[in-house]
Parts: sequence; C-alpha cells; structure tokens
Amino acid sequence: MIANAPKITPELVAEHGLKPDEYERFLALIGREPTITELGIVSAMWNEHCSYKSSRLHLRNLPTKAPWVIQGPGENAGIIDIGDGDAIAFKMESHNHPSFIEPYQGATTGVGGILRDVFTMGARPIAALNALRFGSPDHPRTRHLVSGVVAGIGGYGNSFGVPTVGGAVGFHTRYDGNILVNAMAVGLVRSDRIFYATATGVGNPIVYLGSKTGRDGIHGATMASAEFDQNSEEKRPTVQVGDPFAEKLLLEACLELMDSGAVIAIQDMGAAGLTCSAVEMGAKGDLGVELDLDAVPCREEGMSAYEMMLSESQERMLMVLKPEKRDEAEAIFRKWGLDFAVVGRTTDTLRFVVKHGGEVVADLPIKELGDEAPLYDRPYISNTFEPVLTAAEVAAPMSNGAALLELIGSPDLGSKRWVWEQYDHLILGNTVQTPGGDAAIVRIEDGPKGITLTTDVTPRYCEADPVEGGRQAVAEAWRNITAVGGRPLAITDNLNFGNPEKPEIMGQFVGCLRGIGEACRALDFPVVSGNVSLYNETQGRSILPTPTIGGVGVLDDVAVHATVGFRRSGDVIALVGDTAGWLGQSCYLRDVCGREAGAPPPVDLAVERRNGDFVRGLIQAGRLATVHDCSDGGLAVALAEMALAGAVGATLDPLPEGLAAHAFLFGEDQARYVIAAAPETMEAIMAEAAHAQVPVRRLGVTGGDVLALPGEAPLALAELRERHESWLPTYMAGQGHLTAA
Amino acid sequence: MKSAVVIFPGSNRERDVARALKDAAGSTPAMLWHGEQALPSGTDLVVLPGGFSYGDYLRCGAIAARAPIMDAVRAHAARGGLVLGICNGFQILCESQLLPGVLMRNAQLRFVCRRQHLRVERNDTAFTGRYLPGAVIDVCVAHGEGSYAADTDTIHRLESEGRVAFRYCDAAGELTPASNCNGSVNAIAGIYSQGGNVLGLMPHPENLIDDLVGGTDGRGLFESLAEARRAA
Amino acid sequence: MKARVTVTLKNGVLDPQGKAIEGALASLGVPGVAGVRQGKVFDIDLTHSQAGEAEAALKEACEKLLANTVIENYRIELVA
Amino acid sequence: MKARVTVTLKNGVLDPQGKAIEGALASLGVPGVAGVRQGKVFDIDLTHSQAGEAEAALKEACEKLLANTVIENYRIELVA
Ligand SMILES: Nc1ncnc2c1ncn2[C@@H]1O[C@H](COP(=O)(O)OP(=O)(O)O)[C@@H](O)[C@H]1O
Ligand SMILES: [Mg+2]
Repeated sequence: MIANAPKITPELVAEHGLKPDEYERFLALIGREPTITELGIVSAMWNEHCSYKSSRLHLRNLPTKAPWVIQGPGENAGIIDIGDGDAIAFKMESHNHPSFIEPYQGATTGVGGILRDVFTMGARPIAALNALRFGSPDHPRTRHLVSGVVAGIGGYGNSFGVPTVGGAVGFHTRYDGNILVNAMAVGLVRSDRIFYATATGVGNPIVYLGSKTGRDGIHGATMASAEFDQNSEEKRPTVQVGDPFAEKLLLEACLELMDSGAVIAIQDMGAAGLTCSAVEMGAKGDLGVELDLDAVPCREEGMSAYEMMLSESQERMLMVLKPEKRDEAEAIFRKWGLDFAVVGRTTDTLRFVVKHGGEVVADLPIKELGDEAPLYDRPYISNTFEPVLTAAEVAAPMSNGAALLELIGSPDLGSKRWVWEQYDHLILGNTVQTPGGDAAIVRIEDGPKGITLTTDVTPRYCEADPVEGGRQAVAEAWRNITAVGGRPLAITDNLNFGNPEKPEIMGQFVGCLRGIGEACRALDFPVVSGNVSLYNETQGRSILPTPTIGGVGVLDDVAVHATVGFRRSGDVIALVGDTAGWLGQSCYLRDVCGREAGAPPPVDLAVERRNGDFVRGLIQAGRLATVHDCSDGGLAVALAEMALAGAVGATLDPLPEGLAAHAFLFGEDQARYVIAAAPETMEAIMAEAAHAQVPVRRLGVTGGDVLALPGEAPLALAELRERHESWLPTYMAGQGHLTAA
Repeated sequence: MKSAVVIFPGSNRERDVARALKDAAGSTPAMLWHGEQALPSGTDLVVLPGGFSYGDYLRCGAIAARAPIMDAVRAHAARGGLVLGICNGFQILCESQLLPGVLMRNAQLRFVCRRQHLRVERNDTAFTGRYLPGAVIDVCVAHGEGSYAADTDTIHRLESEGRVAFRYCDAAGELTPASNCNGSVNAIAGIYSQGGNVLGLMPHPENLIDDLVGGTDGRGLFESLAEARRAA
Repeated sequence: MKARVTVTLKNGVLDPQGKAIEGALASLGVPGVAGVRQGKVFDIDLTHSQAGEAEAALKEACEKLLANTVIENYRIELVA
Repeated sequence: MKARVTVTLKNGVLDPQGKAIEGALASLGVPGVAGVRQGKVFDIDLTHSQAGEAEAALKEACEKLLANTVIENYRIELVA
C-alpha cells in the first residue's frame, strides 16, 4: 500500500488551494487519504488554470465550428485550413502573474510556452504576437515592468527565430498590481501531418524529451490561479527561467522526430508539467499511465516525487512513441543534444500510477482527475450600465488640432515603435506587413498565399458594458483583418478577468463571453483555441475585464492587400460607415476631458459585416489599396496615422452639419474604415456603395505636409510625428531606468 | 557558384540566406551541420548565417567559433575562398579571428530590429560589384550585440586599407548619430579581411530580396557574388 | 574607495548560459569540468571615505538595480 | 574542487553597460558612485584532485573560450 507521510492536514489542503468541499470530493473519489504527491497532483489538476472550473460552463457556448476548422478548442492549439493542404495552428496564452513578479523571465517563459503549444501539433512557428497591459505610467513599477517584459518577449522570440509581427500595448491604473502578458503563436503545418495529444496502444513507451527537470515554478499553476496579496513577492524562487536555445533545439528535434513516423502522441509540459501532460495523454486516449520517476532527467539532486510531478521547468515534452522506433527517436534527440528518457508506459488500467524509489507514490483514477474536476456555476450579476452620453454632454476642446496632438501623443495612442523595434519582426523573410499596420501580413512560404494576424480588445468598453465590449473586441479583430484585405477565418481568445468568486466579476466574464459568442456567430469567425486567466486582482482591486482576441485571416494572393499610409497627393479620402459621434468611453473623453464615462459605442454586427465585406471586396479586386479602420481616438486619429505612415498630408472638407465637430472627429463609432483612392476610382466606389447601401462620405484630399482640419491652423506632419513618436521613448528613458540585461 | 551555409544549433536565418542565394545568385547552397569537418569539394562561398549559434549566452559567436567546421572555414579563407558572415556570422568571424575587432552590446543596450540605410564603401569587391559607387542601400538590422569596436590601431588600419565595407547612414548617405543604430565606431556595419575575400556585416541583405517584403536592395550583394564567380 | 559586487544565480535557478558553456568546454576537450554557473561582477569606484557609508550605498545599488533579487544573490566587498 | 574565474574588460575598452549602470544609479539617487565596469564570473565545479591540473584546465578554458583575450582579462581562483 502507499506510504503516507506527511499526514494531510486541513492546513496543507488549504495551502494547495483546494477548498474543503473540493478535498471531500477528491477523498470520495479515491476512497482513502491521499499521499502528499497525490495532493500535489490533484491541486494542479483541479486549480482554475488547468480545470477551467469557473469558466467551462460558459465557454461551451462559444461557436467553435466552421467548414475550415480542423481542430477547435481542447488541443494544444486550434487549427484551421487555409487551402492547398496548408493549415494554420494558433493559440494565445497569458503569463500575467509570473511577469509581474519577474518581468523578463515571466515574459520569456510565456512566449516559450505558447510556441511549444504550436509546434507540439507539428506546426513550425511562423509568427508571434503579444498583447500587453501595464499599470499607470506614474506607478513606480511600470517602467521596470515594461522594460523587462518587452526585453523578455524579444529575448525569447528573437533567439528562437520567429518574427514577432504584431500586438498591442496599453496602460491603465487598474493594471497597477496585475499586468497582462498575453502571447500568441502561429504555426504552419500540412493538414495531413498534424499531431495530437491522444495516446493510443497499451504498453507503448512514454518518453521524456528536452531539458532537465529542476525545482522551477513548483506551484506555478497554483500561483497563476491565486489572487495576489502583498506576500506574493516572497514566492519568488518559483520563478522559471526560459532557455530559447533549448527550445529551438526542441523544435527542430520534434519536427524531425515527427517526420520519422515514430510519434503516436505528443504533449508539451506546460502548467503543472509532468502531471498535466501525462494525465491528459492517458485520459484522452482512454488509457492508464505508469510513470517511473527514477528515470526522469533531473537538474538538481534529491528531488522528491512531489517536486518532479509539479515542476514547471521549461522546454520539456512528453511523447508516446512506437516501440520499434525508439532507437531512431533517441538518435535524433542525441544529435540535438537533448535529454531523452523512457519514463513510463501506457497501460489498460485507467489508473495514473507514479513510482519513485521503487515505491508507488500515487495511484489515481486517470479519467476522473479530469472529468470529475469541480465545475462551478458561479453566481453572477449583470453590471449596472452606464448611461449613453450625448455629444452635448461632452465638452468641445479649445482646438481640435490641439486635442489631436494630445491624443496621438498619449500613452495608449502614441507609437509603440520603441516596443516592436526590440522584436525581430523580419526574420524568415515573409513579413509583408510589419507592425504599424492594421493587421500583420505573413506570406506562406513562397506565396502567393498569406495570412493576416491581429490582437484586439478595448477593456474600457468591456468594463462599461461587457456584452458590447465582448462584441467589439471580436468585431475589431475582424475589421483589422478586413482592412488589409484578408478574409477573417477564426480567433483565439485570452480571457483576463478578476476574481470569479465575486458575482460582479463573474458578471463581466459571462457578459463578455456572450458578446464574443454573438460576434463570432454573426461574423463566421469561430473560436478555435484560447486561455482563461482569472484572479487578476491585487488587494481586492480587479483589472479591467480584458478578453484579448487574436484573429487570423487569409489572403489568397498576398500581393493584393491594403496598407494604412496615404500613397500620393491628389487621392480622395472617404469614410465608410456611419458616424453618430459616439463619445462615451472614447479616448477623447478619457485623455482630453479626464473622464471615463458613458456607454461604449454599440456594435451592429450586420452593419459591421456589410461594411467590411464591401471594403474587402474592393481590396481583393485590386481597386483599393489605402485603408485604415477607425478605432481608438476616432476619425482624426485614423487620419493622422494614415498621413504619418505615408508621409503625405491631407486637407479635409468642411465637416458635416448637425454634428459637433469634436464628436465627428473623435467619436468612436464602430464598423468604419477610412479609405483613399484616385478621384475617378473613388467616384466609382461611391456609386457602388450607394447601390449596395453602404454609407460612404467624402472627407477630403491627400497632399502636402500638413493635416488641415477645417477652420483650424494646419498641423505640420513633422509636429504630429514628433508627438506620436516621442512619448514612449521619453518615458522609458526616465529616472533610474536600465534596460533589462 | 557553389555555396554552403553552415548551420549551428541555434542558427535561425539559414533559410533566409539560402533563399537569397537561390533567388538572387542562382546558387542552391549545401546546408552544412556545424559538426562536419570538411566543406563540400569545390565550394566557392561559405556563409555563416544569422542566429544565436549556441544560445550566445557567453559572448555572441564565441562557442560557434570553436566548432569543428570552423577549421575548414579558416582553411578555405586562407586559400582565398569567399566567406560571408551575416550578423551572428560576423560575430563568429570576429571570435574566430578571421576578422579583427569585436561586436559589443548595442549602445542603447536594447535589441534593435529596423530598416537601416547603409553606404556601400566600395564596389570593387566580390561582394559589392553590382552596386554603384557610393550607393546608399536600404536593408534591415536585427541584433542586440552589433556595436563594432576595435583598438585605434586596428581601426586605423581598416580605414587606411579600405576594409570598411558598409557604414550605417541616413537616406542621404550622411553619417549621423541617429543613423548609427548601435553606436559602432565610425558607423562601421561591415568589414573585409585583408585579402578582401572574407566579409562580415551586421545587417541582413538576405531579408531584402523581394519587392513584396520590403524591397530588393539586398539582392545586389548576392548578384555580385554570382557575377564575381562567373568572372573568375 | 573601490568595491567589487558579485551577483550570482540562486541555487536551483536554471542557468542556460552555464549549461551551454559546460557543453562547449566538454566538446573543446577541456578535462574535468563538472558544472558551470555564470554570474556578474561590477567593479565600482566610490567617492565615499567611510566604509560604512560605502557599504550602505552599495547595498542600495544592489537592491535597486545590480541584482535581480528574485533569482540572484549578491555579495559586496570593499577592495581598497 | 571548485574554482571561480573572473573575466573583466581590459582598461581602455569601452563598457557601455557599465556607463549605463553608472547613469542609472545616479538617477536612482545612490550616492557616491564614480565609475562602474561590468565583468563576468564563472563558478566551476571540477573533478580534478590536484590543484595544478585544475589550474591548467581552467587556463585552457579561459584561453579557448571563457575570455576574449583581445578585450578581456581573466583571473583564476581555486576556492575549495
Ligand atoms: N506589443 C506589440 N508587439 C508588436 N507590435 C505591436 C505591439 N503593440 C503594438 N504593435 C503594433 O503597433 C500597431 C498599432 O497598434 P494598435 O494601436 O493596437 O493597432 P490597432 O488599433 O489597429 O489594433 C499595430 O500594427 C500593432 O501590431
Ligand atoms: Mg487597426
């Protein structure tokens, strides 16, 4: 029988993050007191991060299917078909808490983990993105966190050799104690060469590959699900260190091994390392698993079974191999200088048996570890909605030009060049649209196909109205893909929220999810993978609800696409979509007027689709090549970005009557695109738009080196550029700062 | 032209340069594992590609410079064979003492990936024959340790012997502080060996060979190599 | 006054650099190397005249900047 | 046997990192820092039983790999 020391006390149970009733449930399942190793295993399997116990119920309502979806949620990454036998694997994942504690290593291991998810499926990573949220620029830790996180993302991706082609960076005081680091990876795989985590066959060897196991991140998964308190800075030694070089070797070795035909199933060791990976492989395949920990390659001496089962050392994989291919597989791993050890085998017992030092230290029912994990229908309350603000309730600025300068130079809307210049966005030689456009464009091998990628969410909208905010996040991702001419195909999501045990936070979660689901359905833009990060709270204060959406679209001919910058003088500029002048929750209201108030702009999904399809049709027909969607900051900011990107100015026509100028210029109405084309082309476009009942309004003409708003002194592009480019570098050069080494 | 690209375990721009060799120089390179002892016979050009050869944790290129294949590369260079080291390849050439000097951490202490103008300092070498004299080309950089440094004597020798291959400059060809992307001495972006047959440079001409992906200003280097070989 | 600050990784924290160097030394045929861990040294010139003051300043420097106390230990030595 | 190898930049070689640290310490308000130069330490476990052999191996390690003798000096100490 299993030796049982130490004794399992209620304190020990609580330290493992298990609630008393959850522990009772576990006791009932195994019918005896667990060993400490078993307690560790169940605490890892049943925490929020692995079991999705608060979110599962609601995630089920998301649309996950479409004819082009090969693999929806549930595997390491989602996979979509892009034609010609090519498929794209992608997923986004958070590394929020570790990055707050140690920004450089937290970010590196976040990137490493998501890259592994993608190549575990047999896909070679071809692009990475990230969405980052930091606290107020005035918060004493913000600069250090920005510096470390950005250096860490670059440090890992650059060395691994994947281009980081897009993302988002935002600042808000609600992230002061809980930053968000969401990383997305995208890989290319032949659709008949995909690998899964499901083990098959009894008696097959289970092989451990990659780096050695150390005491890193023990209880990392539990930490990721626990609300922060002031003591958490003391949990420091659990920090994991990333080794991009080892990951690069692991990638090459895994892909070579997959080509050899030796692999039956493969699973990366992510959160809760060996535990989650082994249990998932067995449970998915309706098989038992027996592990012998004496065979696990260890970096440190005297590691206990408990530590080995919970270690989150990075750059490790678990595989089930065809027995006859074992030697061939081992030779491949030795060539790449990686550890290779047979650590167990599949069985027909449906038990998860772990041995160490000749003794059984765990013996658990494998299916139940996953299937019987707690599932909560947590109570939630819908948020009280903010009233709609009319333009009359929002003060006009002294000068629209001055307001534009302020917005374009603000922390959220200022250029993020300082960030993305630290990411190698050009490696592999396929980056057709670099950071700075609406969505990145990456060519597939030698073309002509390409994919287009974006990450989006507007947390202040989600906070003010979760359903509308959820819809908007999806719609904006769809719009950004459309704006470059891509056909939006599917999304991954990274749902970052506060403590789900609070009904109002659960209300945000449920609301956002409903909005996301509605938008995905209406836009044929299913969810194929994702990640949930809850308990993003410090001392009772939650982050803004931040469901980051990572969108993927396809371009049949990558040469036919649109870009943001004005191309030449004399083009006519026009606005696709209606403008009511919606200032509630706008950047103008927040950054110029100093208020965060009102309902966010409503998203009409039918209109969204109609306007987007119209714009995409023109791009794909080769008739329109200058497009920018309108989002944060509204029309004026979009126009300024187009002028700066193309280094060509513009002069606007008189503004529409019956609408306050500031509402027209800074309102954040949805489903809008700014387009520019030669006069005769634009004339034809406007005629077609009228026919198709798509509202298009002429805005002005391109030319010169100023942006001239009607009735105001023209703004020199040089001044706009100076404002746009200077905030972040100036901020980062601030007091006592040193780039992470 | 017969070319070979050496692959170290952490190389990551080997496919990029192989594509450039094939597209612009018409040469499909042999891909050579770093553990090999010899180059394929008849090799005209050896390329050390960009990447992080062994993780580059100690000093960039330090471990790669001691790899078995490097003896063969040295012998090839000594015979007058062409060697091109790009980015990490340049670091490896310096660590191997095939080229003088060192590449230190960028002056701003951050990795930098951006478009970058270069002044082609001479167009009478095997690497630059297709560029016009004094040409300013638009390529890209992507490195964290590319700040070229050497003692004053070495710099003096490089300058007086015309061994500076490229300098970081602005669009007009001027050397300004803002255009020196990493703080290199004399804005040096690339240098030749004494015999002119070994070139190391930090920027990535191999990523600028296609109008769709940023432009074609990098093609000239590969076309020059092909042409030099035909002329030889 | 001069000081040397030595910053090393805490026990148990993975050291990819040390690992790579260990592998390289083995393949270069350097005998007998069983483990390598890499750290940093800072040689610091100080204007302080009192050892106590200097040490306090160095401690502050380590905590605020030189060491990442999440994963690193530091040691301060006054050398002259 | 254990050893510590310290690798420092030669005098006259520019150390941008040290300079940056100096600047950062000043703006953090750490008093009295007049100069910083950064180097590396390697803590090495050896299987040698004789000090002479160990030192020879370490010297080889430094010359072949650990130091770039164009710009760096090294020092070897056996510690136990
Ligand atoms: N963290 C980041 N990593 C890479 N690129 C980024 C990052 N943050 C912003 N960018 C890039 O900067 C550009 C502008 O970002 P953003 O304002 O979020 O665009 P949009 O409003 O179109 O979603 C985009 O091309 C985006 O990819
Ligand atoms: Mg956009």
